[in-house]
Amino acid sequence: MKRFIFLLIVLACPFLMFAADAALAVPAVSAVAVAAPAAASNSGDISWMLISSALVLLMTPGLAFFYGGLVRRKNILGVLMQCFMAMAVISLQWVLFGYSLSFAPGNGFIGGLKYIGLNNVGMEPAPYAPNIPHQLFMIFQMMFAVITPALIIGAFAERMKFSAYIIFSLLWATLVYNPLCHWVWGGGWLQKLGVMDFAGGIVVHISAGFAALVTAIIIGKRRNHTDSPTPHNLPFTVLGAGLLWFGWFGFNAGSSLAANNVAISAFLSTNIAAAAAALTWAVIEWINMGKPTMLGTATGAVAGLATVTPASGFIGIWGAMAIGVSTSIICYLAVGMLKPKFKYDDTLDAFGVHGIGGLWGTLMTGLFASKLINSAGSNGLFFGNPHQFLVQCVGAFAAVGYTVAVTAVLYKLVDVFLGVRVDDKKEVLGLDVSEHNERAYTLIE
Amino acid sequence: MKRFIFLLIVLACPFLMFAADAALAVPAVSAVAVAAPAAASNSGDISWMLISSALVLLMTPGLAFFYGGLVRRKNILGVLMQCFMAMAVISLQWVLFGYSLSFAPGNGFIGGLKYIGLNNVGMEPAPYAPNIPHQLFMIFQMMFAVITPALIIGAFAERMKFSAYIIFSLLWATLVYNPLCHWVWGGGWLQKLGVMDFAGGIVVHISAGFAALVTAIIIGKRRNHTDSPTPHNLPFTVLGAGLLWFGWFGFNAGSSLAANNVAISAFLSTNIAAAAAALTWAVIEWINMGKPTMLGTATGAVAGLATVTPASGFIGIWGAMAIGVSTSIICYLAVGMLKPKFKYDDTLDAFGVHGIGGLWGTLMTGLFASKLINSAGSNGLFFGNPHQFLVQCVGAFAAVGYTVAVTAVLYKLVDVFLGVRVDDKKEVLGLDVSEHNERAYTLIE
Amino acid sequence: MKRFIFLLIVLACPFLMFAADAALAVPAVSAVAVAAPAAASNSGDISWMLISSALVLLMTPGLAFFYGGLVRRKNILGVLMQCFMAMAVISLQWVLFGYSLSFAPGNGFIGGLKYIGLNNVGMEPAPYAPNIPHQLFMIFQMMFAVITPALIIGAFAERMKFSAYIIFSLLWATLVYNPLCHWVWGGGWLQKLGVMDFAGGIVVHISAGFAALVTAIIIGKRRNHTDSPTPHNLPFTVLGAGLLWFGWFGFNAGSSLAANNVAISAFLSTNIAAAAAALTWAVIEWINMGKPTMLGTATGAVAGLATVTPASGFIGIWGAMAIGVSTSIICYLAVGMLKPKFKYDDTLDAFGVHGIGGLWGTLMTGLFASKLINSAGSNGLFFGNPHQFLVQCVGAFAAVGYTVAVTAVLYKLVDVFLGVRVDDKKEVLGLDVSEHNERAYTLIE
Amino acid sequence: MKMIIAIIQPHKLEDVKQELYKANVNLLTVNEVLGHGRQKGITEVYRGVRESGNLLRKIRLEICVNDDFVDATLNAIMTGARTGETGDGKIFILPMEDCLRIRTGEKGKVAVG
Amino acid sequence: MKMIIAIIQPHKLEDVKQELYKANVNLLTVNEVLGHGRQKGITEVYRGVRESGNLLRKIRLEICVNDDFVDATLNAIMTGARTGETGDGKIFILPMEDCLRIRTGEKGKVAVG
Amino acid sequence: MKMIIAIIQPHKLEDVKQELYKANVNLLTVNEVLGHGRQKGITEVYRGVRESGNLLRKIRLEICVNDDFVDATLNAIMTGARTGETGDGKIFILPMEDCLRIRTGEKGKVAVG
Ligand SMILES: Nc1ncnc2c1ncn2[C@@H]1O[C@H](COP(=O)(O)OP(=O)(O)O)[C@@H](O)[C@H]1O
Ligand SMILES: Nc1ncnc2c1ncn2[C@@H]1O[C@H](COP(=O)(O)OP(=O)(O)O)[C@@H](O)[C@H]1O
Ligand SMILES: Nc1ncnc2c1ncn2[C@@H]1O[C@H](COP(=O)(O)OP(=O)(O)O)[C@@H](O)[C@H]1O
Repeated sequence: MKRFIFLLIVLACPFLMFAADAALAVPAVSAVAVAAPAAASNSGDISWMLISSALVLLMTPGLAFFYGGLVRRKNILGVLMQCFMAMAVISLQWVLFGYSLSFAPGNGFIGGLKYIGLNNVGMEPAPYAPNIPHQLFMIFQMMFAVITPALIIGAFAERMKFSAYIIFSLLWATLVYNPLCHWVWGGGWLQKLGVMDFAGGIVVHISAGFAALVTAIIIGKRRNHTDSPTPHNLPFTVLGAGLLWFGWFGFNAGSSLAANNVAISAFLSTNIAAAAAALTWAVIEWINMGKPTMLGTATGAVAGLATVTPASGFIGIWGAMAIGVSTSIICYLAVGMLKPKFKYDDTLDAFGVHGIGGLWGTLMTGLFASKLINSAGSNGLFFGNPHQFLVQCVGAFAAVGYTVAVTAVLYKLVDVFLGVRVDDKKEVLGLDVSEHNERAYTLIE
Repeated sequence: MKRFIFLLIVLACPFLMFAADAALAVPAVSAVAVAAPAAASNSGDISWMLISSALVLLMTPGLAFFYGGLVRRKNILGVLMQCFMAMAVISLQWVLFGYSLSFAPGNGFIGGLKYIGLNNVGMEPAPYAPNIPHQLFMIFQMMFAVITPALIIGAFAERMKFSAYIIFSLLWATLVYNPLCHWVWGGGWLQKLGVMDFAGGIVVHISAGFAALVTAIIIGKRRNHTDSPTPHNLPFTVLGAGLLWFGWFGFNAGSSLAANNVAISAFLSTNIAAAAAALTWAVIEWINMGKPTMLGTATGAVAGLATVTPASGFIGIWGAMAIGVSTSIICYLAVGMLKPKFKYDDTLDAFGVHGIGGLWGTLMTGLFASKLINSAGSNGLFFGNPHQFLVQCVGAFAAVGYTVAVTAVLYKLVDVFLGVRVDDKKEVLGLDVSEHNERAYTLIE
Repeated sequence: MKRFIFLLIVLACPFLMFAADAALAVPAVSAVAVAAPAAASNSGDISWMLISSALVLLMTPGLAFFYGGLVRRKNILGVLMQCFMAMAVISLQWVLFGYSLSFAPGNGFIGGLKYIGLNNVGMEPAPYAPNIPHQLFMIFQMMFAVITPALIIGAFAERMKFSAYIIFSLLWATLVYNPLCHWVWGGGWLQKLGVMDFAGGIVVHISAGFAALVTAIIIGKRRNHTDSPTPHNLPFTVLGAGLLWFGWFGFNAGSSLAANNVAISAFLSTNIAAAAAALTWAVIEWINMGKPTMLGTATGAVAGLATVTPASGFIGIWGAMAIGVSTSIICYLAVGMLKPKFKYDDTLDAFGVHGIGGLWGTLMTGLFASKLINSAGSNGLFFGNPHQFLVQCVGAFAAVGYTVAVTAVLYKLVDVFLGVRVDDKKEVLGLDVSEHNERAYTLIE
Repeated sequence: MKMIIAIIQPHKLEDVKQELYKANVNLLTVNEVLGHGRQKGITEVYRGVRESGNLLRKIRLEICVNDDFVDATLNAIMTGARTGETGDGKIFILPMEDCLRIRTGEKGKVAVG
Repeated sequence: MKMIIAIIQPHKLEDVKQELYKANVNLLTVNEVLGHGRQKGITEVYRGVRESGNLLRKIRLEICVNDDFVDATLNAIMTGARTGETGDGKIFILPMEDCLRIRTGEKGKVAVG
Repeated sequence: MKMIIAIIQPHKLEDVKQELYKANVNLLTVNEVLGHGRQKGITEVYRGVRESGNLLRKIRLEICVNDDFVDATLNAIMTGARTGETGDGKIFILPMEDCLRIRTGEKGKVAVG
């Protein structure tokens, strides 16, 4: 019987969609056709932006493994599932209305509805990147929207209800990510103020990182989390770090939105910062704990990548090195001192790495940015423009404040309606079995 | 002694090859040199097609892990080995004669011998893509030829003899894949009929999927397969799904054979369909089994990717969503109802996902295709052209019929000469040890 | 207290760096700005070189897994850590002085200091590739510098001290890699002699492979290495092989430094040689040991990729096949006969695969190279130019001699100051715990 | 009270479990072990190096029963695990002095079942 | 001398270890097992196929003690492992005849501790 | 009949097996365990958090022998496993009542070997 209903849905579905298609898509499509000349865009830029989009998409599975290797064996599928769901749910949210809220002409705070359902988003030159078609710009940005909520997962891993996660991340994407994206990149007030955020220090890392802090605090500690906090599969974490490093070239160098000199410069900064941060973290551990660890090195690399993100297209190699070295010191302190001191349980250090890193990187952009590297940017304090540093501070802390407030409200809202945390028994059993009916590995065969 | 013979071969080999080289390659090469001006091709398109080719190559290891995680621990190397052998054997088959049979001028049914050993395949503009060199077109197509037989592996996993697998897939590539490729893309009768298959719904997914059904039925059920059908390493399956999603951008957006608007549109459709299908599968499980699973979500994503393949360059976002949603419903039913009902043991649902998905996608292309998206295509039924839907039906079912018949004959042939199935003892022991003398993991150390 | 010092460093660090910045970077940067017109470079070539650089970067994590799966469970993090450290340390070494020593104008033996700290390396056309910006050429070359020392890891895996590894690889990069790179690609004496090395047969594989031989011999055998030499996680090795194959397209086809016909030709040679070598290795095992193994097939693929590297942009498909087939025979003999005969313990066959493969490939380039494929190259012996074969011999053996001598000296040097080998207890315990305070996997939970 | 330890072929676990349930023996503990017995080991080959891995993967069952259940348990295992070829495994019977159910604190016979 | 074998819930291992240390029982051997008991198994679902995995993950402790330590050990395990719900597990007590310390060659009572 | 259970260092397994074969003891069952003994645990560090993993990886051997083989077996294990440092492990000897060979149904002494 139930299956009959399915079959009906099957048959109904394409037709229903077609109704929508007829109603909505055709005008959009014709807009495409009309705008199609687009002689402006060249195949080199398109090629680079297509592969960059694919690289950023790959970062979400990369993150899934980076995180998944660190949790206990009984929770890895829970983490992988949350990351994959971000790929599914946010991709659709973005196409349906997220892109419009972020980038359609609107007020200083939020975008309008002009691009809803990708209406008016065709192959004409993109408003924010006339050298590529609008739809390609939208695709590239979609991958950013996907990974940002996935970053937060690290904070509440091993104890969040899956249903609550979906609703929470949908709301969060709409009410935190989309507005912030509009503020900084979509014509909003921070952009007008002159805030520089090359590839998402504010939009991606501050927002996700501080949301992580808030949720980690409110959801509370894991039960028994002293039992065996040892990562169940560190090679997976290293694999994830490798894929993240690889994908981050699309993230940062792709953010120049063209295969040009700024992309090259961003690519270089990215690699230098990652390398310097990885090495620094290892050295700190060596000094402090007697031996450098693989997990520390991988964490350092990711912290360096996150921190250089807002600065990557604006800085030279010395700025990149300074960012790389300092970020590992800062993040190491955050992970090793802040967390124990304030006793929140940020399972996988989403705040310590992305929140702190994003904040630090955004501020450092205000120090090291140089118009010699990117004439479209501004000079930072070290290049004689203290004003930019101020602007960066305003941008960063406005984002922090907004994120913290709205995330807390959203969390509480979801908690009232659904309950955010799984009950004790499910937590003890592990999310793989209790939330997904599955086991990651067989024990005997 | 034996080693002496090796040494002789070593010394002989380059010289023998050189004979061939002198006899065959030089003319081919000179053709290259002559055609070398090729001012037509631009570096942007070349760049995109090179990386797309690499992306599609990566899909085969991706598939290996997608499949490999699902089998029992004692059989994973068997699966990985079959996938890797497709990379080795079919790459060579393609270069030696497969490409010629598929794309050289011939009759409606099969290509000629003009391109044998890549004769006449140089840097001149490709006949089917004048904007890129012929050799690049051939390379891109090679990666499709590689992954298609690898898809079938899912059907007979855990019980096929390795020697039989090699012979079978070589024959199958030559007698099923190459002709179908010619029919649809190489100037054959289906292409003349006007069948639309953007990136391989018929050529890749219907052919592999229905071959899977046939082999699963003939080879029979696994022994003891109720013992522990639980996937031995689901994270590997998720890793595979992630790599497939990533690589599929090369598969679909690369199939526009240029870094242009159609590529962008195909990229977008691909991502939307994958997202919609992943979400839909999870929702169905949620309704039907109480909880959404990671395996279901990954399966849904792959089903969505497979299904949107033939349509990807012809449809708008609403078509992509309709395809994504409906494919998960259809494939879920195929996997959950058809298989138990007809009691064949399609180990990893190669038919349920690729066969059904490819068929569904090919038909849906006949509904949702629009000239507004791709002026080189035709309109589908929903855009006022019912004829195209008919054509798609003819194409799909002709491919189904041909594949089923020839695959069955080939299977029987191989069975007579080599025996396709391993004996009971080997199956119980697992293919890793019994066919490859190896173990995937150590148990103690 | 200690933490206070950290905080001070934190604050000091950007400022110190800025001093450097002011002193060094600004001129470099202004050089960039001045040279910025660079109308010569086009977005298609830039796009291809950016993604190629990213692909080559991915090869190091790929190698980490290729190697990591082969060691015992207690040593995998040791291997992963060494590979990641190559990414961190050599990236910085390259930017600070490695690139200058390799490519700045100098004498026949070593480059000068003109490019130190990337001074004078801006967006002007690259001296060795005028179609792309200088910095992009430098980035692409950086990834080669990173992976080369990482290749050596295979030789001394499971027993080298981590501190010694870092110092050794830093010295080795500076005193072996940088000079060799200068000899062959940076205007040194071998380049002047006319040696052909398309993507690093001499520079990468001979250097790393023979360094591997030397270190394996001097460091001595593993203790208890007969206990369970079985690879602890073969799927990881296969994953690594898959990522290497994928990344190698960037390595070889990227080495044409443009998205052009030579890149296409190199891409094709790469795939053919990998396929032929994988198949050949499997066939040899089948004949010799009764069954083909997954490890053998993966090893063959990597050997084929390594061997075709120097020839990839100069040869046609028959040359690629000859190289693929012969390399597996040669390397199989090296791994299976040479190693047992001379009783060195090259843990993961870094010499047998890369040393022998690189040597063989460099010689074969002197046979199969053809100006019809790449007019910038020379003809090989089989195309009527025996002189080229001689030149290749000189180049290869000069590199072997230099590498062997300098590597041995460096090893001894490090041994005197730090001790290269871990003590018995640490070796027994495994490097993960004894050198990095970590375990790769949990046993119970 | 006895502790019965059985080493069986991995693929016979399902059959053994079915037989035990038929015999009303529902409580058991299982793990994976490596065994060296009369059965010929498997040869593995890694890069040309032959290795006769003489340890084979087996399943170890631990079943504690009261004395009146011993025979039924042994029969069930024999029926389920037997293929008639070397490698079928062994059953070891150990004396057991006492048993406690953690949840209730029950001791002795009643705790076993 | 006795060998005490306890099957407990995985997440209670830490508590049990703490209780044992308090009772001055410091030597033990642990591994992971699958158990079938009264506790309801977990249902797993793979591509729509329901599978009632009736084997649950448990931890098995093996503790060898001299006779005067038996009660303290049992109490410690009971205290640490008990939640009061099915699945808490069992303790089995087996007689042991002798014990050897490999390092010193000591035998008997002195070797156990 | 005895069941001999030995806990040894992982890297001594090969030596122990060789000694056992020399002593004509060919049948054994092995698995991996974690042990807490006198040996100092290993400190692991994850993101700055020190964790004294007091459980060390060990190998557990289970060897069932007839009474006349007990001494030879113990000697073989002692010879093969001894390094003289803490952590070398222990051997426990348990009484065994009976043994069955599944393949043949043989019982008692003859089934053990
Ligand atoms: N005396 C013993 N002590 C410990 N384990 C044993 C003993 N005899 C057999 N086993 C275990 O039983 C398994 C099967 O034994 P094997 O001799 O191969 O079977 P069969 O008795 O059917 O020929 C072995 O692999 C080993 O794990
Ligand atoms: N008779 C027995 N023989 C072997 N193992 C047993 C036996 N009884 C219980 N166990 C083990 O103890 C575990 C817990 O038993 P269970 O009956 O679920 O708990 P409880 O007794 O608290 O209800 C089981 O999963 C099984 O591993
Ligand atoms: N009384 C015991 N009960 C259970 N296991 C024990 C006992 N004593 C020792 N073991 C096991 O033996 C291993 C080695 O013991 P340890 O005390 O470290 O060695 P040594 O006796 O050589 O100093 C331990 O890790 C533990 O697994």
